[in-house]
Amino acid sequence: MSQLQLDREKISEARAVAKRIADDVQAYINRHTTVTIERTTLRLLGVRGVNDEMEPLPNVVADRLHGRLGDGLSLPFLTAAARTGLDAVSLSRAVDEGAIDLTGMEPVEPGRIHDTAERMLRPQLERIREMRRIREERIAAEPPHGRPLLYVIVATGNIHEDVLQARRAARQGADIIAVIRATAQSLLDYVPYGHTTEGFGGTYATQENFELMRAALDDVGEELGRYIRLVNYASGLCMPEISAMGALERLDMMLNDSMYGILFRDINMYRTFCDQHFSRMVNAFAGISINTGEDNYLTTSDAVEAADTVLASDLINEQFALNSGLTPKMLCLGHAYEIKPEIENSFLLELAMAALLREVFPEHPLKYMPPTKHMTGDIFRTFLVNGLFNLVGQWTGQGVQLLGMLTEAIHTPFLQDRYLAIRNAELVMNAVKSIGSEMIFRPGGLVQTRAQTVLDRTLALLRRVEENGLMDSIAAGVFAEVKRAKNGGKGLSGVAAKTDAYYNPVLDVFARELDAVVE
Amino acid sequence: MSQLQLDREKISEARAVAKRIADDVQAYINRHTTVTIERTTLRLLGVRGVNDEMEPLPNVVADRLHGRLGDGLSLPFLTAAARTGLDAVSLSRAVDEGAIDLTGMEPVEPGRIHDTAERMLRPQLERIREMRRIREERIAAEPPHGRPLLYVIVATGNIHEDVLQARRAARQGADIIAVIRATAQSLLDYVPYGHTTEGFGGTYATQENFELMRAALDDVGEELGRYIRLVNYASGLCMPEISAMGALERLDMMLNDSMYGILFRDINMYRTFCDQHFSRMVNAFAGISINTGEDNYLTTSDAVEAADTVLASDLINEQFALNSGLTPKMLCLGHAYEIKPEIENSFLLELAMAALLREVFPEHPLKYMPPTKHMTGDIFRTFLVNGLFNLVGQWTGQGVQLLGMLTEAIHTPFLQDRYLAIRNAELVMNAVKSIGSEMIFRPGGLVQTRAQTVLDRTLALLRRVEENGLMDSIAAGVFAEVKRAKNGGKGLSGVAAKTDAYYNPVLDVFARELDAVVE
Amino acid sequence: MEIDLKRVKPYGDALNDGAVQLSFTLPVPSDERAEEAAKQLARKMGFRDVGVAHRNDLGDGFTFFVVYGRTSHVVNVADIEVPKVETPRYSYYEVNERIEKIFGRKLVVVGACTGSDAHTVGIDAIMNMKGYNQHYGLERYPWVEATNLGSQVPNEDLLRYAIDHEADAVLVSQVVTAKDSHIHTLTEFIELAESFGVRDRMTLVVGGPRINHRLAVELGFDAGFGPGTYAEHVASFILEDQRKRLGMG
Amino acid sequence: MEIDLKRVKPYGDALNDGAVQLSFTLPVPSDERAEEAAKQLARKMGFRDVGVAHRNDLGDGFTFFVVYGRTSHVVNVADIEVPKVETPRYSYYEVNERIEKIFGRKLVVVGACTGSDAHTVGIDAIMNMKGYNQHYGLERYPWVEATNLGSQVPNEDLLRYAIDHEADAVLVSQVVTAKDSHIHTLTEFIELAESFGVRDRMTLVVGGPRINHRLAVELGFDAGFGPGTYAEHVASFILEDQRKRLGMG
Ligand code: B12
Ligand code: B12
Ligand SMILES: Cc1ncc(COP(=O)(O)O)c(C=O)c1O
Ligand SMILES: Cc1ncc(COP(=O)(O)O)c(C=O)c1O
Repeated sequence: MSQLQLDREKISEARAVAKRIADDVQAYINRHTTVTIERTTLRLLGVRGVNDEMEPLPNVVADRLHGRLGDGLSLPFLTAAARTGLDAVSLSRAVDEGAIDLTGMEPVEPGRIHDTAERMLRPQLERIREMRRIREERIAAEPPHGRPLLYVIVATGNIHEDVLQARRAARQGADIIAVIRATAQSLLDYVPYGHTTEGFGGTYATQENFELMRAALDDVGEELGRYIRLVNYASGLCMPEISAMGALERLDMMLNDSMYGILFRDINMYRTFCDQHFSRMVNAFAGISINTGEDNYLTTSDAVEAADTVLASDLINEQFALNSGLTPKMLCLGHAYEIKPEIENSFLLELAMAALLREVFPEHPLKYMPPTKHMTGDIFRTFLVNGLFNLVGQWTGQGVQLLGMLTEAIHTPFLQDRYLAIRNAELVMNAVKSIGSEMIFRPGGLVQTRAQTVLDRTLALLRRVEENGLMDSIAAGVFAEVKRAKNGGKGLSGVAAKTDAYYNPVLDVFARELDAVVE
Repeated sequence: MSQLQLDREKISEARAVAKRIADDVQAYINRHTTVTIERTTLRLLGVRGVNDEMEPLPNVVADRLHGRLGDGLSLPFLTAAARTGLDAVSLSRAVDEGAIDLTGMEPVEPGRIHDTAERMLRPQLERIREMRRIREERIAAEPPHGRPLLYVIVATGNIHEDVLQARRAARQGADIIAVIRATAQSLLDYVPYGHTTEGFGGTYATQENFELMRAALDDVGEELGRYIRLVNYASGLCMPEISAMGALERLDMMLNDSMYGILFRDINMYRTFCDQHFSRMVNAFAGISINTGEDNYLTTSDAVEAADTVLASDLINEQFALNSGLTPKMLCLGHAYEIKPEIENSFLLELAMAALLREVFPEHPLKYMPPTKHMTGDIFRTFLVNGLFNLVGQWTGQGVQLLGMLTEAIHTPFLQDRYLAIRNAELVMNAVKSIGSEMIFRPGGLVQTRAQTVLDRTLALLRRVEENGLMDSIAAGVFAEVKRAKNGGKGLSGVAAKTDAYYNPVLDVFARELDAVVE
Repeated sequence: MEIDLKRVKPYGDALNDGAVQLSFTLPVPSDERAEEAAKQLARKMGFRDVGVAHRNDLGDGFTFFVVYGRTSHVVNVADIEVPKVETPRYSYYEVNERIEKIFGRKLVVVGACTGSDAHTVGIDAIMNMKGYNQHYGLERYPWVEATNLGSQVPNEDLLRYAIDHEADAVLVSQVVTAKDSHIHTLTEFIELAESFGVRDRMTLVVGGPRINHRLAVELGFDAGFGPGTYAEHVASFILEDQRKRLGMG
Repeated sequence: MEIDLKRVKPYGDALNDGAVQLSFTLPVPSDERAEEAAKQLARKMGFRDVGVAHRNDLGDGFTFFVVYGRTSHVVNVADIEVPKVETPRYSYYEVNERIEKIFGRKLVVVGACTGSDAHTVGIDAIMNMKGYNQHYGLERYPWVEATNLGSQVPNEDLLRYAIDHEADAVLVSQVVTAKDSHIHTLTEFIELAESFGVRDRMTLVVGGPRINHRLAVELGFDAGFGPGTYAEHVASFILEDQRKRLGMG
């Protein structure tokens, strides 16, 4: 295509700077672990369920090993398992009941620890591999879509109602269903358990809810002869745990960003950087694609002015993802149609940005978010602007089109809102189907110039970020105009420097099987 | 631009064929007159008003001269005027009351007839010239629009309500207001009189209604600092009379087609061809632009299949118009966005057609009609497709955009429907403002190929029409898949071959002042 | 999810939430008072939780509103009886086969768009050769003799033609419904058909975008067809109706 | 055109035609019965001339309708009293000038988006330097000492901060309104303010896309501001309110 006449050198240079920015942080990541990373490891060892107080057993075990995070929780846990011969759940229950004290176990020789680890991991890892196989098979069997995948959300708060909504959305034409999480789940330092029926603003992400929704979508997908993709949020204080749950229940995609939690949920940055790495390795292992959250920047910053922050962040997110063994094809990097529609040539500016991302990330599916910020209660205007957004999505070959709702500024979507959104996308994308290959941007014109300018500004921005370091740049408010102190935010107490004794059998697996940075 | 890589030779050839087709009919036109042409002449001589039975005085006079149409009605009328010294209205009243018998007057010498004609014509012609001057002045003073003019209709049936609706539409952003006529007015062989408050499906076109609406639009236009254009229908059995009324009351634009009445109102073709010529000369004299009705073909024919009939008819309409002294800048040739939106690449096909018309008619404003036929009661879908239509309008630089209503398939527009339509157009056209100059159609691509194919088929079609003659082609159902017999339809009795004695002082003026075919 | 068909409410995103979207214009200037007026109006209609999602100044003292609310009304769907065209729907081939078998002669069908209505596309879709959406029209049926008289045909002309040609069925199309013009035209048609004494013999069918079977029957027609009708639907009805009338097959 | 403000009706294309557009979903399969149900429902709401303009199958036994009808309800606009913020609207310059003249010291204003609500853009638009749509935010006002505590701030924290810093006014933003969460948060805020004894001293202001002055006053605030608010509107109100409270100027 190279429609935009971009300077390839600048793209390579920007990518190289982004890599150095990420690698700088990666050094920190490599030396630290977090409480949720360790809980994830426990989950992959087979710990699941809750105690009588509804506390998740991974949390129970972690709490009992408080203070020893830097060693990793696996060694004491596996030692006890080897000594008692108990399975992961029984052992955790025994710990919960106080019958076993993990801190007081006699060590066993490393060989037995490794064998125990392998034995305990196997069922989970096998299940994840099987899930990956099924997904790949079904997706391979699909006819090509010829347009972005249509992504809609359900958000009733009640998983049973969500299931109904999701099935209907699939029947109406959705390719991807995301279940929005309950507000503030991201700030919980545990993952709730069970089928949940009360959530404000969304539905709790629990492994049990995942399972129910997966089954429902497989069901309706079979009926429709399409594979319906399921999405949730590996985001917040439990990024890797949710990835692991998703891996086990065959989620296909995770909202999973290296910086979103820092910027938008005020989660500590050390914590987030460590968590994102581990969670992305889980995703890589499970074949789960990720969606990043740069679109959010444009809700607090101006989309014309801050376009460079989006591209810069996408490039940084990409590098962190590659460090975790994800491949470009699994990266739905985020951006959005958020320029005020009343601005002259706003459509062309959006087109330039979407085409720019397409060219900078040629293999990546890209996740394209709809207009939200400038939408009002004027449902007709919103519906129309969503049509323009869908047009740009098709034109520039976006991978995932998150459909805008005509009631954006009013309420979370009604059944009919979602239906109308899907019809809008189908109609527009089909009507302009081949426009991407039919149109050539005028050399030196507005579209090319805008794209080139954004690229130039991105490169300059990345250089500034490199100079100051990513963490200090975030502290200075470079992204989304939000400033976060390095030691501020939630969850810092859950971070520990790895000791020399640190041991994590899952990391060993990742080191073996993934093309990731594992130290 | 020559974006479409069209073969200029083919365009010239098509135009040449169309000219021969029109000239063939023109020979007939030149030898005939019609009752409404003569009534128009009387109106321009000053006849106006109605008798006690609400019969328009031009009709009264014409009826009294029944059987003498071929001589023209001017000579007996002017003879009586010269003899009695009465003004046009008084004379007509005297004729109505039977006080004067036009058929029994002593002839007067030609010189006096000409002087009388000149004297009687002067006030009307002066007024028309003055109206033209005002229009040109106001339009020259306008800042450029940078987008198609936004055209909306009002259709309450009550002129006073229409005036309110029109003012509101202007305030909301409309550039052009058309007052839809009452259903079946086109089949009346007279023009009603006075301010009318009851019309089914629209409001009667009367000179008095024109005057009221003109004043209202001048008023609101002044308030807004814009010139609001007023449109009506010089169409049906009284084409030239309505043109004359419009000329006197400063209408700016007329629906005025050389074949619409034949095809869609089953008016006799001889009658229509004669009438359109005279009415267009009046328009040319008054500086009134015309809108042709090819869009209608796509309501009965398929828009993909019958695209050539639209372009062919536009070319024929153009030649008839040139024969009447209209200039290309006054020709808003019709076409429409009527391809079923669900057809793959329907948008690109529409774009190709609109761009084709733009290139074939580079100076002509073009009148672009919205999707109607495939619109349903799904107001959201219609609103969206109207957005695509507006996008193509801006992209291809259409002159006049007739705004689609989201309630197209439901009812004649509500106040809010019109408002939403204007907002839609403004938003889309501004958001894609420069797209026309930013995009290049891929050489050999779908858009170019489609445009070239339509052009080829048009040329072939025109050649067939030339071979069979236009009248026989219409009889065979070439346009709109409607067949009309040469001697069928309404109004044939109102046509007469001009005798050697035929005299028409208005034709003399046109011969002097217009670059038209006048014989 | 259990739906009580006796008490059905609109569904927004939960059963019985009653959610409805409205839009309308009030002839009052756009301000907070207008917004309150819009809410009060919605409440009078029986809405709770009324929210004005959007208000826009249309100028000249008019204001446009987009409103969402939850209705307190329920509708008893269980007890709704909608008259339907009960005959089976045959295909093009079946129709012809059955006519041949049952009647052994062509059925004569005459149609038009009547009164002042000039919309021909609908009746053409049913009657003309070409048909509609790849469904042949009646003219193409070897066992139907179909005549389409076009549009703006006076009721009387249509009926006289039908009588002169011994039609089995008359098809009437009505598209324009403003000021109930279709009701007037159709009522007059039935009155005329009765006074001509053909009401009991001929199958009288009406169709159009705002026509449904219930309305047609109320007006005295044998059947009514709305949007999405194809020739075979009408032909199926006619042949079955004639079969019953003539006590055949 | 004479509008009777005591009996106002929606306007479609003629005065008092009562025309309204509706859309809603019924949990019944898409057929003629569903269409009749939609009509009956609209009639229960008081609509006449109900037309189902469009019906669409949403699958799973749900049907979406677009309906037009004419309401028989009227609303008495003449008698509607909407409480409005009565203070004049000063410009940025006027605000500063008046504060200087009247109080001779900076007014202290503290703001936050409270409770579980994480939307900062609204309160930022009012408070931050940059402001909104080329209207400076309060931080830029030389005669205002403005502190924006951000989002998801508990009511208690906000009030304690305000008390500790002797604030003249507290600004609360609420954007999320689902399940009436704003009502709960705002009610709690006022109760706390009373229990802390600052209700009568401080000017308490709430804003957000679904907030209006009437609601704010009902909940016990001094003023409420909705969409399209700029810093100077709020500042004007605060300074006038404080002037009255302190019996000044
Ligand atoms: C095309 C069209 C025209 C064309 C008609 C060309 C022609 N030769 O038919 C033209 C441009 C001439 C025209 C003119 C007018 N039109 Co017109 N027109 C339309 C339009 C865009 C499409 C109608 C159509 O062709 N539909 C496609 C056909 C296939 O669908 P259908 O008619 O529903 O038919 C199907 C079924 O209903 C059924 N069916 C129909 N008839 C029958 C009969 C039988 C026996 C059976 C069994 C089935 C059957 O089967 C068909 C196939 O499934 C509609 C808007 C719309 N999108 O619906 C407005 C519309 C119908 N027109 C309208 C109006 C008001 C007019 C005018 C009066 C406007 C004016 N003031 O000038 C004029 C005058 C016409 C007159 N005197 O009647 C209004 C009617 C409003 C109302 N409900 O009363 C509409 C809805 C537009 C609007 N929103 O204002 N129109
Ligand atoms: C941007 C945005 C976000 C961003 C917020 C980023 C940020 N830092 O603020 C992100 C992406 C993080 C987000 C998240 C969520 N959001 Co949100 N979001 C929006 C969005 C698109 C725009 C809001 C906005 O910024 N408007 C622009 C500002 C300038 O306008 P404003 O707030 O109205 O402010 C003006 C006035 O109201 C007034 N004002 C406001 N506050 C105050 C205070 C005072 C004192 C005064 C005087 C005036 C005043 O002045 C301002 C300037 O004129 C809206 C949809 C929309 N288009 O409105 C949804 C929306 C508000 N969000 C919504 C929801 C549900 C959520 C989530 C709960 C979704 C989820 N399940 O994950 C989350 C969680 C947030 C939480 N816990 O609260 C819903 C709320 C539905 C409802 N009515 O209850 C909306 C309407 C979207 C929708 N249709 O679902 N969101
Ligand atoms: C990457 C990412 N994570 C999470 C979220 C929202 O999740 P929550 O509110 O559950 O933190 C978003 C929303 O836009 C996101 O982009
Ligand atoms: C050229 C032309 N004349 C007239 C009309 C309609 O006018 P009437 O119904 O009054 O004949 C149209 C409508 O599309 C038209 O295109």
